[in-house]
Amino acid sequence: MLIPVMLGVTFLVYFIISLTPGDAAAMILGNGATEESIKELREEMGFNDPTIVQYANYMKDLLTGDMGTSYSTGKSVAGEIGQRFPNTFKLTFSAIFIAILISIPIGVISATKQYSIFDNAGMIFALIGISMPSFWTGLMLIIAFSLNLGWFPSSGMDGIRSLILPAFTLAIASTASITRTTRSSMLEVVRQDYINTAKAKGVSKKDVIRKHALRNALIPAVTVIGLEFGILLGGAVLTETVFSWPGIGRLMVESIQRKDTPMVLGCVIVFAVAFSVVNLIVDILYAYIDPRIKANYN
Amino acid sequence: MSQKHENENIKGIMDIKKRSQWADIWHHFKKNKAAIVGMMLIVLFVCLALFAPLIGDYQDDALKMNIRERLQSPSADHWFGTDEFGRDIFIRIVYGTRISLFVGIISVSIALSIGGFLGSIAGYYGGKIDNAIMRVLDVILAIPAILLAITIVAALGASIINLMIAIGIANIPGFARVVRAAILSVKDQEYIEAAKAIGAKDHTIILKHVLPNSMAPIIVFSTLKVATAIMATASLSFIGLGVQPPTPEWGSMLAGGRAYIRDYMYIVLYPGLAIVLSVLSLNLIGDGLRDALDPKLK
Amino acid sequence: MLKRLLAISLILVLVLGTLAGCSKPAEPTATEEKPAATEEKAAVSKAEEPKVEVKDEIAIALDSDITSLDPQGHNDTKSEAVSFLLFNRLFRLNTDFEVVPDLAESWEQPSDTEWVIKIKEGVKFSDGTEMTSEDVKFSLERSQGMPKVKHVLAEVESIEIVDKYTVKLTTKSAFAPFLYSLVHAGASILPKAYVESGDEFVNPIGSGPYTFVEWVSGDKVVLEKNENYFDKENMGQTSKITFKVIPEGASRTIALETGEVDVVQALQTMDINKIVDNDDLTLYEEPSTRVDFFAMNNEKAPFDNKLVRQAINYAIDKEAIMIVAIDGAGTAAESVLAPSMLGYKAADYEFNPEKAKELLAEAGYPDGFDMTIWTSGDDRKRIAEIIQSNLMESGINATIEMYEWGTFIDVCMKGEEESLILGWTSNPDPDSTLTPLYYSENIGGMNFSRINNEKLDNLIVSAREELDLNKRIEIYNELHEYIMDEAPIVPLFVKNNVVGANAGLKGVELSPQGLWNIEKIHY
Amino acid sequence: MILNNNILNIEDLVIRYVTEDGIVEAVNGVNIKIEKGKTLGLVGETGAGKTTTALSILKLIPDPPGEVVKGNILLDNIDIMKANESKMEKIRGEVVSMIFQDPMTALNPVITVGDQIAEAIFIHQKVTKKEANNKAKEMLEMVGIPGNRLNEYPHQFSGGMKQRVVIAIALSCSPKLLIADEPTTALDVTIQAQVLELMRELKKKFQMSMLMITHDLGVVVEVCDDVAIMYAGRIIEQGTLEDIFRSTKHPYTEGLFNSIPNIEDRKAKLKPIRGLMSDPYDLPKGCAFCDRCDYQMEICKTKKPEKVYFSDTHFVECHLYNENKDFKLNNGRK
Repeated sequence: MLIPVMLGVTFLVYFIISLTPGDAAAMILGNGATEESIKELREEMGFNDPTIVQYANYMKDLLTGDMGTSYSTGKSVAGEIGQRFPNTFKLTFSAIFIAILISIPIGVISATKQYSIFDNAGMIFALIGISMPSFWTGLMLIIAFSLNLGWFPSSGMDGIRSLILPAFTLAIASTASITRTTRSSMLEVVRQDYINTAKAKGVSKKDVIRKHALRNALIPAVTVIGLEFGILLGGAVLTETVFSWPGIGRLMVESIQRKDTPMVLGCVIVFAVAFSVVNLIVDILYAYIDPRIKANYN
Repeated sequence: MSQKHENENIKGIMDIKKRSQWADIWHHFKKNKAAIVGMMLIVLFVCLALFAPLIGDYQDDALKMNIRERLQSPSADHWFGTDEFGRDIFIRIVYGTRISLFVGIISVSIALSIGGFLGSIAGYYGGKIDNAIMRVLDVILAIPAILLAITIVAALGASIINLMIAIGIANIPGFARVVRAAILSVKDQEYIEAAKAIGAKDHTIILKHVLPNSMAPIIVFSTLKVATAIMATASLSFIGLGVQPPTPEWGSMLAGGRAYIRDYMYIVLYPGLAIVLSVLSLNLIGDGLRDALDPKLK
Repeated sequence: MLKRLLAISLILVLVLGTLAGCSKPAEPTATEEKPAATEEKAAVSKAEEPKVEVKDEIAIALDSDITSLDPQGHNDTKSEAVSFLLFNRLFRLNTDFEVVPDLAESWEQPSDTEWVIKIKEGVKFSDGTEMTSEDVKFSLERSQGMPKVKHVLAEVESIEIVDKYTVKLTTKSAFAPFLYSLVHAGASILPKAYVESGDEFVNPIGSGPYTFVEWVSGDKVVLEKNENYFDKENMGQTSKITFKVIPEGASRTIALETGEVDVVQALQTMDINKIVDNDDLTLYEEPSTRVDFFAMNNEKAPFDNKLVRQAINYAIDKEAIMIVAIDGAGTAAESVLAPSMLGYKAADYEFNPEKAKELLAEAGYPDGFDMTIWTSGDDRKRIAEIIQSNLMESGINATIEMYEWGTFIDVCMKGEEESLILGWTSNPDPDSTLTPLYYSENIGGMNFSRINNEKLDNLIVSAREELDLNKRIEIYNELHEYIMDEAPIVPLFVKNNVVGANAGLKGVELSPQGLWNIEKIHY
Repeated sequence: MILNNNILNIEDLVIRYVTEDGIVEAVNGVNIKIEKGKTLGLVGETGAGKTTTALSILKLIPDPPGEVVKGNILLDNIDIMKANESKMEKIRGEVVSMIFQDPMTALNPVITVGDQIAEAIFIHQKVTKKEANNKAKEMLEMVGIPGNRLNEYPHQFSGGMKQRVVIAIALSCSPKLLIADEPTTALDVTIQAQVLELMRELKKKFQMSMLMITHDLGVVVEVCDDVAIMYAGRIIEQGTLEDIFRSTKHPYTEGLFNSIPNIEDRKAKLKPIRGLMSDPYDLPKGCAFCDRCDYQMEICKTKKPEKVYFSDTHFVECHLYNENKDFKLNNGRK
């Protein structure tokens, strides 16, 4: 199912980007280029063909891993993105890891101790967490932990210490929404009959939650984590700008300021591919957790 | 009981039933204190937006610079202090409310009208049309919303109109899915069969029968989406792709104040709080509505 | 239950506010309530003797990434710093901006337009090959073809090889400041074999005091000491130099305070007192020859009309810009060049919005017009916003468009812009600014205002060719008055160079252009 | 406390649920005794408090809404009221275990059937995982399911099969008392008969006593020794099968019998009990059944009826027999 979606994504993005005004050939040649050399390049690069044909050529190259060359640096787009993508990968995965690490326990505990102080606090934290824009949270964390306490560097990327603040900034929003989902799905599961059956078997309170309730509650949580990863990628663009984190999020914003359309195109496609791959992994994980789904697969 | 007396009785019951439907929802909503807090906050923001001219003149207070009063921390005459150009931050936040709410509501209505239209067709007719529309929407969904908005703005150029279009388009799939789901759940009810039986035309069925009954999830979804639209407006403006200076907007105020966060933290604190509170209030109302409209989702 | 919900949410917001709030220091002037962290650190280091272990590598913070490793592929001060470390030129400027020989062994001037220069023997490139006049001829001719630096040697007619180590340069006409043009990074001497190898400067080979290690785009440039550098006295003092890109002004200062970097080349002016108050750091502040200006595209209406340009000169509040942009660390610019330049004569417009409106009405734009301002970088965005607000007072509606540094130069050279904000650093000779910026032939190059004025051209050329110093000064005075009347640009301010560095560092020198002789910096 | 051979002894149990809309008095003063090896049928309409009573035996009443006001429960001479959670965990599954009504949702969908059975064994009997699995296999075969289906998941079983698995789980540690909460209601008739037959065999095999909760008198006849009729949270009549079927005393019990179609007498008109269960939020002062009772008397409205004993096994709570113990019911005709 992934391939047609990817095709659709590349076409959609290519079409949107092609609306960008400005003459690509003139951009590449830089200044001082004569009129003829610009016309010549237009022909050679096929800029005069209709968008569809240009898209076809682009896709042909894309399959061989060549995303064209950047207008501003002249380097290959794929090379530039290849150098920067691991940084975004590191950031987003540590963010989702933190989010899961915090939200699942809080969701479970606040569901099992419903209407307690902990539950209320958990829910308020979740509500506020969702409403906090990642870039503002980043600035606040910089003020608190970098400027005043000096624990973490406020920007750049060298070593683990510089990863902590950006990863937490990105993680807060996702933590909030995963907590809410986990809590509501736990509440749903705890009322099911098989929980009573387990209790009637003499299973301890802790095991009922851990072995019986949690596995069932995780199923909807996993889907949310998949969707949340998409929002995380979006958030990465902003967090990378705040922390000057050299990922493809920041590269994309800079490329827009550079009117470097092939780079913007490359970044968006890589983001979309990453998001779809994660969703695929989530679906597989889904089948692994829920045997009913696995049944109709094989 | 005489015949006349009897149908009065029935009519009475019918009235009670209809009035009570909305009264019941309001009664339920009122009991949810958090939602009331949200309602009060949003009313405050709307008042600020409407009566902004009474609070401060747009030209003189929000835009005009006076360098002498630069970077003053919150004081009696400048409640939130002044920014790097000496402009009153409180008044700029008040006018920022106008932009945020305006863009939020317009972009959601774009997404609702287009998305809703697609969703209702897909839901109502099903089959090949449904499949085709859903596949196209999957493609849009494969790109994280913020990134899609950034790409569109990068292509069309940064202005308030393009911002609204971008955020609107990014939310179309969401609305299409909600409307489609609502219609699917309502479509096979008997009263739709009955309407078809007496030869009602499709669009009347959709408008008169199907849509009113699927209002609940649409209202809830729209409220939550206005919240995310406000967040998106701020995010795009933060990276310079949204509202352009000198128009006061929360996101761009954060971007401008970034360099000063070390000594003049309030420049960044208050616009951020404005974003959080507006988004939080809409989330609270959204949750409250969802609980009131379909209680089983407790 | 929900009453508790409300109470807790209030506490949470308060905690968040106070957590951030308590970090709010008092007024910048009051020093007693300084942020706790730095205070303890300062106190601790004061107690024991500030022993700084001898670090054999230094990190320099840049505000934006270099654009190219090819000395002839860029024309900005950040990339120039790297080029000066990787390559040599025939001559170079010392910290007082006097021309001193670099590769040149000896030179004579047989006639007004001829220069014979002999280079030192045995100068080795980092790949071991020896530098000959072949390389010199190749490099200088290449620079004439490179768009961004073609103005540097535009006056050179021909370059001939006399013998293995001597070249003869002939200029089109008498050119008093000729040696000054040879100090430009664009005139760096490159190994001919390497350039023709087509590596396109991915792993550049040069003769300079440092060799190239790595360039992680958007993050850092790493250079290593060149052990067998030909000029023993000016050897590299530190084994490794890393240029780190930290776009955020506040972050650069913090990186310096936390020791992440050792030198901040472009210190954010608002953090000046932070460096002064901190005993571990030293502030270096020198007047510079850098003029920041607001240029209008004189080819595009309405800026082709002199009255409009003069109106805009009156409309802009330079004092406000000085305060916001550089926190007062500099002097107001009253002409196209810095006051310290030869033949300087002030002829400025005072801030008078009323007069601006009158001139605009006179010029046929009673209710103003729309225009765009292009610039790059956060500092200049603030300047643009002030100009936007000033212009709004006089009825002109300006919108701002932000560009990334590299693209900004490209699009401005193409003349697509209506107006732009830029800075230009020049060496002491006025011609090194006037020719590239205001000479008509350089339209499409550095002449961003695209002014094409015959009288101005003659003044520039005659001044350049006038060998008698006093006469040259008179011509320049007349030129200053004329150009300010034509008002192709609005000079804004002359910023002081402000560099923050670790107190333990020695050999930190500032030239009128900023951090200089970086190879000399060491612990 | 006489040396009773009662496996279960509930005295004067009162349970209520405190909800936002008010207090529901689910159980108000229930007394139940079950002798070892015997099966007691607990009959009553839905909402009479049957399930609440059963859950209280295992102390599984969810405490935020539910509240055991008073009464004490003796299960195999263990005082449930005073037992703490860890003690209860040992009892549940070992001494007493429960079968729930809807087999479709009674099994955990994501864990194999074998594991769900083995889990109980593993908890209560100090055995290794392997032995627990073998025992689980045996249990499966005992309830008539092929042992090799041990590692399949619940969704691969039909309703009847699932109920057999539930029974296998409940009996895996051969409990002394089995509580079955309407075990066959969700099954269609043919499967119902098989399951009841299975339960009767296992009861004999394990010498186990059972509390069968149902609203179906047919099931009572098949399986139970004694019957207790429950209405609005109280036991209004209890006795042996003989007592209840032959000499029905309480009008409500008579009403129950009248609402069963009689195979022999096709033409007989059904005579359902008129009206609805009284609102649990505000139970009437007097007898809860009074406004639906054909034999309604003044006293019924004001005073709660006392227990009238006809034999040491048969009693009824109804004012009809206060003075004249051998009053005869005649299908609602006074």
